[in-house]
Amino acid sequence: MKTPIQFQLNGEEVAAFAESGANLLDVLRESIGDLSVKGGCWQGTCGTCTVLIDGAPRLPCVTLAETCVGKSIETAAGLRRGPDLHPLQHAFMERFAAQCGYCTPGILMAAKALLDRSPNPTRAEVVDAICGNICRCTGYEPIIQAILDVARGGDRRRA
Amino acid sequence: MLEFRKDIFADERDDNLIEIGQPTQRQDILGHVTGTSPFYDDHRFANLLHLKILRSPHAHARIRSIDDSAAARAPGVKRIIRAADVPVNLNTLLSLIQFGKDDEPSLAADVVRYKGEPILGIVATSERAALEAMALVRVSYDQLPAVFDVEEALKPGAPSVNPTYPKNTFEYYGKYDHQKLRFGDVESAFKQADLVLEDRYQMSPIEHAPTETNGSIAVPDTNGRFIVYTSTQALFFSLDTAAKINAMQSNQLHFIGGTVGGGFGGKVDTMTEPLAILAARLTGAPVRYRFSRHEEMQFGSPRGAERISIKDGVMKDGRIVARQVRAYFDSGAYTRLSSYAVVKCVAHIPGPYTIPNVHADVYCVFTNRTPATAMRGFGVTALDFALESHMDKDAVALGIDPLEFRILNAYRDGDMKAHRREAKNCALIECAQVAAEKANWPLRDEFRRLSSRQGGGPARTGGAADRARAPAIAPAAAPPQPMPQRVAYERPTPAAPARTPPTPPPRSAPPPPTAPTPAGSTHGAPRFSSVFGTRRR
Amino acid sequence: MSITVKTFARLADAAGALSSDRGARFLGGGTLIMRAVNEADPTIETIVRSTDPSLQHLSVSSGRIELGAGVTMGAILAERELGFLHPVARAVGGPAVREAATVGGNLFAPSPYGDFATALLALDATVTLAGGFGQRELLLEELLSRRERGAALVASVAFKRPADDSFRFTKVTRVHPKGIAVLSIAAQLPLASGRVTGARIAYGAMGQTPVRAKAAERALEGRTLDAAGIAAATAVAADGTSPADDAIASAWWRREILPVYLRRLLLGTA
Amino acid sequence: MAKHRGRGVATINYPVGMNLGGDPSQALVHSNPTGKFTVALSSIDLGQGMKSVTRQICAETLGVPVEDVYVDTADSDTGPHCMGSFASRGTHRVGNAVITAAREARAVMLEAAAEELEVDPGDLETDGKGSIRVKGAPHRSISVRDVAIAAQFKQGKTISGRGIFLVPLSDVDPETGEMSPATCYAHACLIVEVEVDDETGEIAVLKMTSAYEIGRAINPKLVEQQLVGGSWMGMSHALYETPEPYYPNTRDGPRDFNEYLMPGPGDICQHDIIVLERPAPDGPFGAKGPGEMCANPVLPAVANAIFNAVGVRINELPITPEKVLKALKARGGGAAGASSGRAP
Repeated sequence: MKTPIQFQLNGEEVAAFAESGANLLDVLRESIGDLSVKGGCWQGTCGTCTVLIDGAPRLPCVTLAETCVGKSIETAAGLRRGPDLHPLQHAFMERFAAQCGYCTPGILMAAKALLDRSPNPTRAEVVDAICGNICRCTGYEPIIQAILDVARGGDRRRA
Repeated sequence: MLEFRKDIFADERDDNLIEIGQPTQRQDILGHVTGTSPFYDDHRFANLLHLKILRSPHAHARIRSIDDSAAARAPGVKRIIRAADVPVNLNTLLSLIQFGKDDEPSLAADVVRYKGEPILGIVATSERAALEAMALVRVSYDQLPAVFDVEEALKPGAPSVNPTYPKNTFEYYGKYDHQKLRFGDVESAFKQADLVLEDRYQMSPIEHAPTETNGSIAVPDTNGRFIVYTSTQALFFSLDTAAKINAMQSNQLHFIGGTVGGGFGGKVDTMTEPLAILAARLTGAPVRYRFSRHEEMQFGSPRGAERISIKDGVMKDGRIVARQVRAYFDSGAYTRLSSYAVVKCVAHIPGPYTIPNVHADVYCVFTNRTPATAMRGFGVTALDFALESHMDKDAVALGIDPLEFRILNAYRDGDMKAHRREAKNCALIECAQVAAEKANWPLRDEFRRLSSRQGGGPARTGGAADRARAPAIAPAAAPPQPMPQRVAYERPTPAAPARTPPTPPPRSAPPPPTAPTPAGSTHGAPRFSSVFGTRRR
Repeated sequence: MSITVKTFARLADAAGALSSDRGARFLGGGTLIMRAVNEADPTIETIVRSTDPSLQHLSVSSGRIELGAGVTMGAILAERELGFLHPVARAVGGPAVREAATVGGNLFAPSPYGDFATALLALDATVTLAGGFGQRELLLEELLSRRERGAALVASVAFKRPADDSFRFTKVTRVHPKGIAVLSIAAQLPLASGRVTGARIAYGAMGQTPVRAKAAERALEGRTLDAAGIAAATAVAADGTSPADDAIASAWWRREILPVYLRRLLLGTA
Repeated sequence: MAKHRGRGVATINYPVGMNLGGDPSQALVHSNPTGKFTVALSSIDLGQGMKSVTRQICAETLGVPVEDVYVDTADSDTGPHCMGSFASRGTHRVGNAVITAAREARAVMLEAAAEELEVDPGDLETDGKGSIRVKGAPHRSISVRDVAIAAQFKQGKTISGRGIFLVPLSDVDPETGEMSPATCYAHACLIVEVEVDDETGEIAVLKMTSAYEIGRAINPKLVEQQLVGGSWMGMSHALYETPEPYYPNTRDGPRDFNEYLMPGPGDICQHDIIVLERPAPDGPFGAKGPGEMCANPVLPAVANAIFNAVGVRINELPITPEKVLKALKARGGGAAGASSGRAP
């Protein structure tokens, strides 16, 4: 049985027919085709698929898709406005905060959730914001630095 | 966070370069931060089918019967793949370089040898449909005794894990159950040593834990070819393995990798491609075979555990005069890459130190656990843990500063290594000096003044090589020299003794019916046969 | 056969649907149920959910605190008045999980999960169950003792607001800041002229469900919170616990460090 | 409650490339008609930076701006054979193959330029900015773009090159283990400071200081990525990770990222890294491979630091708090002052 689901994705109205009981991650990737959302576990334990639902960080892989009807969802695909990158994207580039790049979209969204709510976080708050996201490559430090760069007033070049 | 010491070895380096040494941005970074880098699973196909694998719940059991009739009738199920459907259902990864015998089935036919071993595949319209059908498969087993400890596995009467290697050890050169290293004479050196220290170390298995699990999508292409989108770390390795198992010509396969969501050694094994291709051939539709996180954690090959015993003979003045190593690699139920790691491990003994008498026996042992494979630092990581822990104990026992003890024994240009090659391009002493300075680790002046480029030479091993078999490099051949070596890289010299080629052991599996020996043409394979005596016809 | 999802405007109707369908599970935050659904858990045929606003109800009066079962850890962290519970809510997963994980769901999270339930146990919370035929109250302790047996749909939890600074919580993890519990300890330590009266201490991950530390509670009665005063309590800290070996820690280590962390919690050095 | 600090050290080396050699890699380099170059590889970038490193190596060899080079990887139809991305072989093996291919392409590029400028190719040099000029007479120059157009449409030359790099396979003596395992080795020394809680066995890694000798850092930022990420993984192997917590018993294996333990962002520490460069005679511009070895020294250094802190030796990985606590209790509890090493 399929259920019609409609919500806002990065500001655009989207709709899909989802398998009953489907999780939001599969709907975003398979039905709607937003491939910026990566799947890492389908268990709610790695944070790779992190998106924002009505401004709050959530894990689509353990979110029942039909609970999202009428909600506003933000993904990494919506971070950039036309040719202009989001400050977080600039900062991640400047700090070389990505290696394989698979966890990057989810971590960017986790970081955005933090900065949207508190623009000037402490290091501890940054660490907490990404603690649900597994990164196997970087050792986290460059990611923390990149987020702090934005908090400190932007993605200025490193000396 | 990161600084350079360009002053060291400056005379060996050309610093008049334009692009080399620049912190140029990664070519792939924009794709990464915008979520547009193409990973294997970022390709969409109409009517994509999904392959799920029924795995053994037992570590060792004989399969009495399999009833998949109900599963075959379950909604959404397109095809069930059994062992008999696999064209060449016995393989070993390194057959591509003629190393080792085929010992691992893609799908277990009669016996399962580790918990999680694939038994049958279900191809369905959704992963959920495949999983629901899987719950309907009835398999009955006769459980068999299992062994999980490397040393237990070597005892007489231990359960035999892998019929290709019934004694539970990989076979080297068709005659040995381990890889040897013999340099000098450790026994007499232990007698002369002021102090002999022995201890045992145990590495843990490690999961690679890439954020992207192993997976691939096989898509029927025009003209009988198949396009395979894959997470592999080794494109042709996987292509040739998939071709062999499917008895296909390698040019029938078009492998497309791209960005990989982390590998660390866990994506060399080609665990999904062969069956995804087979499923696509049997159904005529695109098929995705993607490990679940649970599968990746428990049934994807881990870094194997090693058990390493070290015996050192040291003198009061701090010289290590003898080192004996006995190590067991836990390969799990099948070989995969552990046999190779054993040789790499032996090559690494005794570590970056110049020791005149070295003796090692390293075993690749089969147990009833998930087959192990390569991981970052393969064959060396565990040995370094053991060696460097033991170095610390040596230093403590001698009352010498642990770092000075290492510098004292560090290998230098011109030294003779235990595998009978001249040490060149060494820099261990300099690393120790620089790190010590940065961390305010007090080193005495004489240790701050030492250099990798001075004071080395065959004499430091007391001509040990001569006392053992013929030295590869005549002591006269290479006087210690402070300047960079002319020779591009180490080579066996003519002085090396000629060896009679070992006799080939019986072959383990019949050749693939239609498949040409897949990689023979592409991997310089014949050369390896002389090394490992496992030439395939 | 795919999953059926039934959504009810009234919680009572959801309860009715649950009790009449053995293959039905109630969807809280999804972190437990959706994972099982993704893994095609054959025991789940129906997902029951409710949009009843009472599930989100959150009231903080001077004396009493009520939390609807659907209140998330995120909602608790957003509520100033519940500051004493923030360390507990923050101990549940990372930010994304906190936004989903509910008070009700945490009561059913298998060990070593369930840190919030551990805190509620120390707070002597009562639980209101929704039923097809009206609601009924019971002690959280009772619910936990029989939670493995059969479906109960929690509507809300309630507890007396603890006296200022009388509530303490600590969670021991291997990974920081987000890690599942080696163990967690919640304690309500009312003081009368410097002496403990009617302490309630609960442990997480020291048994199949969160458990009371009754021996330690008794040993604290009338004592002062200093090294001498708490010695008797820490001596019996592990009494009545039955921790398990798991991927995080062995039962042995859990027992060994429990008294250490209880002492640190009581002395305020944890 | 007592917390004890300690320091430990380890020094290691690491072989570059597949053991015994015999692991070839190929590369193709070609220019499009407007002087932009493509490197075609079947090699894999799994995050280590293969695309970026080979791109810089190609640009340096050709003598063109790095922006004018694009590396296309991981396609078995268009990329020639590569053994794969493992054994720290990418930079060394593939890098060398790219140099060979780029040299061949550069030679044709200079020939074509020479024909246009009517000079001898030997008199030409690249400026690395997109132009080719006569040595000593910089005013006589031509852009790579114009050279490519001329080569393609006027001279009928293909500005392209093929490269392969192979370390010949070494034999192994079954009796003595005599062999040539590798052609060059990277080196490292790592010093780590830890704090151990002698009541719980819990370990905090406070600081790492390391020196890595990697031949040549093709790109210092990519090297930093490997060394920082690798040392985190080393710390993880030392203290946290295993899919079999009760090895060799196989029970209680982790199934997810909550149960599989790795250091979180709250467990990491400052790491001061110093890079040394002793070029490998056969490395691309002297480069070796830092990818794997960077994790290795951390494991023993941590074990040695724990001994330095509380005087117990843990020989079994991972060094969990409970193993430390068991050892402390076996020794009578509490922390005897470390019997060795210097207190930090």
